[in-house]
Amino acid sequence: MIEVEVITGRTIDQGKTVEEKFSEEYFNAVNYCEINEQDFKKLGLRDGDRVRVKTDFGEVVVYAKIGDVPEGVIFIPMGPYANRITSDDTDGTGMPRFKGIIGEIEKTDEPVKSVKQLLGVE
Amino acid sequence: MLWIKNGIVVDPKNGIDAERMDIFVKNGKIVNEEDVRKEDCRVIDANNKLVVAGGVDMHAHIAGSKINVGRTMRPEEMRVVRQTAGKLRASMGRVLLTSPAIGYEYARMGYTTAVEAATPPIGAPHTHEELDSIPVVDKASLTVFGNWHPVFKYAADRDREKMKAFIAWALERTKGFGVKVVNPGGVEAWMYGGNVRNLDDEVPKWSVTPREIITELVNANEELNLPHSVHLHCNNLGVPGNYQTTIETIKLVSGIRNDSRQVLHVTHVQFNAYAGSSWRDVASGAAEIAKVVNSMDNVTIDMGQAIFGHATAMTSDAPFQFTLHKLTGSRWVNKDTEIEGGAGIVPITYMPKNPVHALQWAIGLELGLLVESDRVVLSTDYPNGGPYTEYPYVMAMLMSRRMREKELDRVSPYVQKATSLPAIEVEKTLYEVIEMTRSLPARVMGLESKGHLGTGADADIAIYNLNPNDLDPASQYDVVNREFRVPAYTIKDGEIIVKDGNLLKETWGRTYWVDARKKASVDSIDSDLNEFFTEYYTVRRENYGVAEYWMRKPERLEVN
Amino acid sequence: MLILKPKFSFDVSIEAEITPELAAKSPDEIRNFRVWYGKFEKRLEELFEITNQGDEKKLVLDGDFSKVKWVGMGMDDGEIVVKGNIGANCGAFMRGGRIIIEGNADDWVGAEMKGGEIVVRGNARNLIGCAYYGNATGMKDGKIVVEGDAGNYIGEKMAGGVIEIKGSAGDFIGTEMKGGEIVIHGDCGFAGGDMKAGIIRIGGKFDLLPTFKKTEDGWIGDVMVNGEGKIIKI
Amino acid sequence: MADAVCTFCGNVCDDVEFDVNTQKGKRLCALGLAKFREKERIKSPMINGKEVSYEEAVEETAEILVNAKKPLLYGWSSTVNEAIRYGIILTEKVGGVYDQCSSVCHAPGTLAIIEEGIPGGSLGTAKNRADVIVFWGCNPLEAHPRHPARYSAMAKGFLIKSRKDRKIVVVDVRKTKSAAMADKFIQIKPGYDYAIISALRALVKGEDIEAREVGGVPKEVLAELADMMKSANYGVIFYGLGITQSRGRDRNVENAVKLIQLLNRHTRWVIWPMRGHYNVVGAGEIPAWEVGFQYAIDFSRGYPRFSPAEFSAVEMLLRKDCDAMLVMSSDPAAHFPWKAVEHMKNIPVIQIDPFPNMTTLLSNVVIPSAVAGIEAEGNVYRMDGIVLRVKKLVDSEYWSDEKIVHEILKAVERRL
Repeated sequence: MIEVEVITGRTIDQGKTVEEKFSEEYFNAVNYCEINEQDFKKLGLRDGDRVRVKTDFGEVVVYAKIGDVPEGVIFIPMGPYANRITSDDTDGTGMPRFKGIIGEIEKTDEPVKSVKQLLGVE
Repeated sequence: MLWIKNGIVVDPKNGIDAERMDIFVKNGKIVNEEDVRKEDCRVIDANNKLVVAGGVDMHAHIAGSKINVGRTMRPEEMRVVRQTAGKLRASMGRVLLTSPAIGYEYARMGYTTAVEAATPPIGAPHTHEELDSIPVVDKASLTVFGNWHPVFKYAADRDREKMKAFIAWALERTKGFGVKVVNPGGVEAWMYGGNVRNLDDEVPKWSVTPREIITELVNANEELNLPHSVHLHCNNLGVPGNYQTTIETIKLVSGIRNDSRQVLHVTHVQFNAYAGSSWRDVASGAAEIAKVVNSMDNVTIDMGQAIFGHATAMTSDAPFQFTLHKLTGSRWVNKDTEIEGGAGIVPITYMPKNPVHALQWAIGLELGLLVESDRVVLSTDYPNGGPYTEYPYVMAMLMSRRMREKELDRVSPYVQKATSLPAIEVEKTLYEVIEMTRSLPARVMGLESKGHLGTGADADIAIYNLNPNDLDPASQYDVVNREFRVPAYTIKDGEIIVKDGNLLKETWGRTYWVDARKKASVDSIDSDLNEFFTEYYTVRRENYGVAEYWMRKPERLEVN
Repeated sequence: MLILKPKFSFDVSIEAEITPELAAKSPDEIRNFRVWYGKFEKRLEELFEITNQGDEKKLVLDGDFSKVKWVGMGMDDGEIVVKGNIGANCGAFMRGGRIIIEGNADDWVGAEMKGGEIVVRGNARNLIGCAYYGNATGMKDGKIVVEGDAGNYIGEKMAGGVIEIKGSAGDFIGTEMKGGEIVIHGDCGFAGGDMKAGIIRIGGKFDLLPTFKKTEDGWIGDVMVNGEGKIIKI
Repeated sequence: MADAVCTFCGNVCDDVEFDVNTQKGKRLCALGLAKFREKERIKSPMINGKEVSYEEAVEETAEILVNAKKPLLYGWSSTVNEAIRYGIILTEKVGGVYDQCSSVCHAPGTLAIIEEGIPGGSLGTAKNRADVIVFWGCNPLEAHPRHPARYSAMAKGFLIKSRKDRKIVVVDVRKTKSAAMADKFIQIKPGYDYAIISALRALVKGEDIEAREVGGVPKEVLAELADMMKSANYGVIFYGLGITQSRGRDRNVENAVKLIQLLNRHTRWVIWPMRGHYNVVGAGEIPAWEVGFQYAIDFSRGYPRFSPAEFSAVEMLLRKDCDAMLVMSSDPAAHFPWKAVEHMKNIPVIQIDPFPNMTTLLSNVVIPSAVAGIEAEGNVYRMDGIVLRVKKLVDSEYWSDEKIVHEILKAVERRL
């Protein structure tokens, strides 16, 4: 388990599939997190492994990937997986905090839920 | 059909001064008595009431990106509730108003036509959508030309034919009514952080000067014989000493003639009528300007009266707005626009005890009083000088020296030495004030069916609880100031919209635009346009502009 | 004194600009006092059980008022005691008197307050004593005490008075402050951005902006506005 | 190949072509191509999962909105101006709350405009004049792929004749794809945009700063950036969600605006947000002229009021402060924080959208619509406020958003 700062954002694949929420492509575009190579190793991860990301606001299981992010930072594409753990507090601005949420990640054997499972309708 | 009975009519265009007469309305037009069946008419008892044409506001910022970002920037302006939602829309705003409120408030004052004074060409689709959301009044918008690169090019080349073609093309694309020019050359200089300071300053990277831009545009405008003349916001706006630039600019058109109207309209002259060399010794240059305007018969102006209280400065004069931002430290919006020019917005409050603000207030009135009534239009350059809803105040001030003296007591004594206002004895007559708010602005704009009550005019009529034969505006200024705010009736296209100051219904007016393509060879600039768009624009030529079918009620005026 | 209890749990928020003045009104006026339940205008008695105990200028709000907004707005004197939580804009534009909130307070407590006192025994959220959007000045006078923690944007554009947070506070404390004093006993984030004057006292950790200069007892700034505001460690 | 105007992102590229038959396009980026491609549609209007006629769905919607105490009408950024205008009037009539996608996107920029204004320019000014462009907290290559080529980094124009005439700076917390096109990439610590901008302001003003580094950036690097900004002829900051969705939000933008105000005392600079959806600007402009505010607008008392802390969609849902919700062309169930989504399960939800998405799964009434820019036309606002007309390329059985909302408005008026 390591402490991380979570940021979320757009990716080209998320954008390409955003009007096809129930497609395999969308699922693959939003269900992972990018982790710094050092952190990836620290967590003993290998390609295709899954991690549980936990913040004050919730937790979610996603696939782990090495990405070009600083140590201690993970990136999750915007979408339903990211929003399980983003801050719902708008601090009075109306805008929830989608970037810079403190949390922790650890390796897990649990499966990644489908978007419908995530919503609790399946 | 309407029969407006026994009203006291003031109709300067037709030389009618407080005559008791009946007015007949059919199919939205004013008609002769024999054209209606009286028994089918709805009778409006106008006995001892003043009957005039609906007011025409020929210069106000009522639609488009400027006022809208003004609203966005100033929620404190938008919190004033004028009317809650019901059969009609909620109507909001202190000085900046929502679109429904703009239409409602004009109608509530007896005004029936309003012209948006500055549309950035590429912003025309926005302006027209917003105009389409303003109820009741008829509308038009003036397209801004003075810092547009093709205009620089054709002015520099002295290519009159191409300039005419460009104007015709641009008016059609923007569904514009006329040629607006704002600080010609100065806004382009602002793209490099500068401005132009006199008529012969060269525009950066273009071998052309403000003098040439204005002259070429006026000549092109006259050769096209557009309904409206060039509508000019002079260089050096808001700068002490600028009255000389204004005078020099006005004189540029001596010798150019048009039989039916002026060849140059200089707008919100108050902001361009400062003598002195700094804000410390600033004084009024209004008297000198008035002398020049009165000596010419081909130039008209509007006042740009400042009203004490809240206002929002918004113009296409982007460098001036930055100066204002530095001066006041207030919020500042700037918008540089493609290769067309720019704009800026800064909140402002005119305070009676502030010497400069009091001076601005006084200069507006000096202009209104000293310039002949057939060449000065009443305006506040809404919302730059303040709300148009204060026009009745300005009307009353023009008609009453006593009221002015009372007002002078509460403003900064600076105006006593820096202006001639305290000494001005002129008291405009009711007839003259009606001219300045009705027939003159309609004539200046070239809107023949507006601003009068002759046969064939649009049935846009205001009826006020004032009997001209019984009224001494010089002493009864409070009555004037009160009653012009609350018409007994506002009639638009023959429909009663307002009764006793209450809005009865929401209707939708026309948007006039001018089609001058028959007067020019638009084909001659085809390859130039293709080049402009390919090289410098971020939209395709095919997607630029407004199609008539997007508009709610377009009215094309073709120039033949 | 007037005691109000919600008659049922509210689906959506209520807007009730009630002040201690209400207690001095006739029973009829009190029952018929207009409040808003969503878009429906209601009489006070339709939503609340009303108990009248004499005409002392005091309101006791007994129960969950977390969805009731604008309580104590613009009040001049008297007292309001909220037994539980209170909704947004409580004590906004207040000029005098006292509000005691025994539970938590929502956003905009004491916004643009000009006098009086507000005590929050629990936590308060964001925008305490701030200026509403577009307005130039926040709290001008009076005192707000939060015994628990508080959120972001405290005392923005404040010109006078005191805000005291006994716990920790969030980010952006005293931004564009022009006067008055903010005391944070615990931690907070950025403090004093573009402050011109006033004092921010901080007991715990905070994020110092690079536009402040070190002085003997703290920092002075914000240099961007030639400010003479002080951040002092307590 | 039909001339088209792309309705994906805020670029609103108006030079694209698409062949509906072969599903091939020209000059479309990956996002644009995906936008135009045929995909799964909502087949029919539905009430509680049962297929109904448009008319029935419209009546049911009107019934829900009229009876609700505080309906929330949210979305609006992916439809045309004509539909938005009806949407505003509809919200006013039903005494509801209007909010749009900005409130989870660029609305902090609107709050910054309220505080300080915005010294800005159209995309054409960047193309024609900008010799320095800073992308701050945005990633155009993934979010607005053609932006660099059409409008900014690589665009040529009046004063800029090649990429060499211009310097590109990328400021971000991670090395995004866009960082690769920069002459200078500055990596900052998440959450420190505000402090870094304050430091830049001080350096531009000529004030020394005591800190040796700010937000993970050494003072020398900041000084170099400040110099570069001051010596530009015409600079542009394009900012993105990296600023608006992270710590500081509106304060970050406000501080950046103050930096630009200051820079204009030395040379010319403008700042502009990289707006996301193709008409998210319109979703704010139209309410601004109709009712005075851009988003988070409550009409429950018969007139509009603006308060993001109270009336933004996320706050309304978190506080369980709405008892019905209409979603126009948006997917809050996928894009809102989870706790906000949960309240959507408790209240009647009406969805208007061409495509099934996660919100469909929570909706009681589903009204499929024609795709604007392909099956329906109308005006939209590009990210810089310039209006373009999106086109209808093919006929469709689906009602347009404009028609749907207009019919709902009429059905509501019949009930009032």
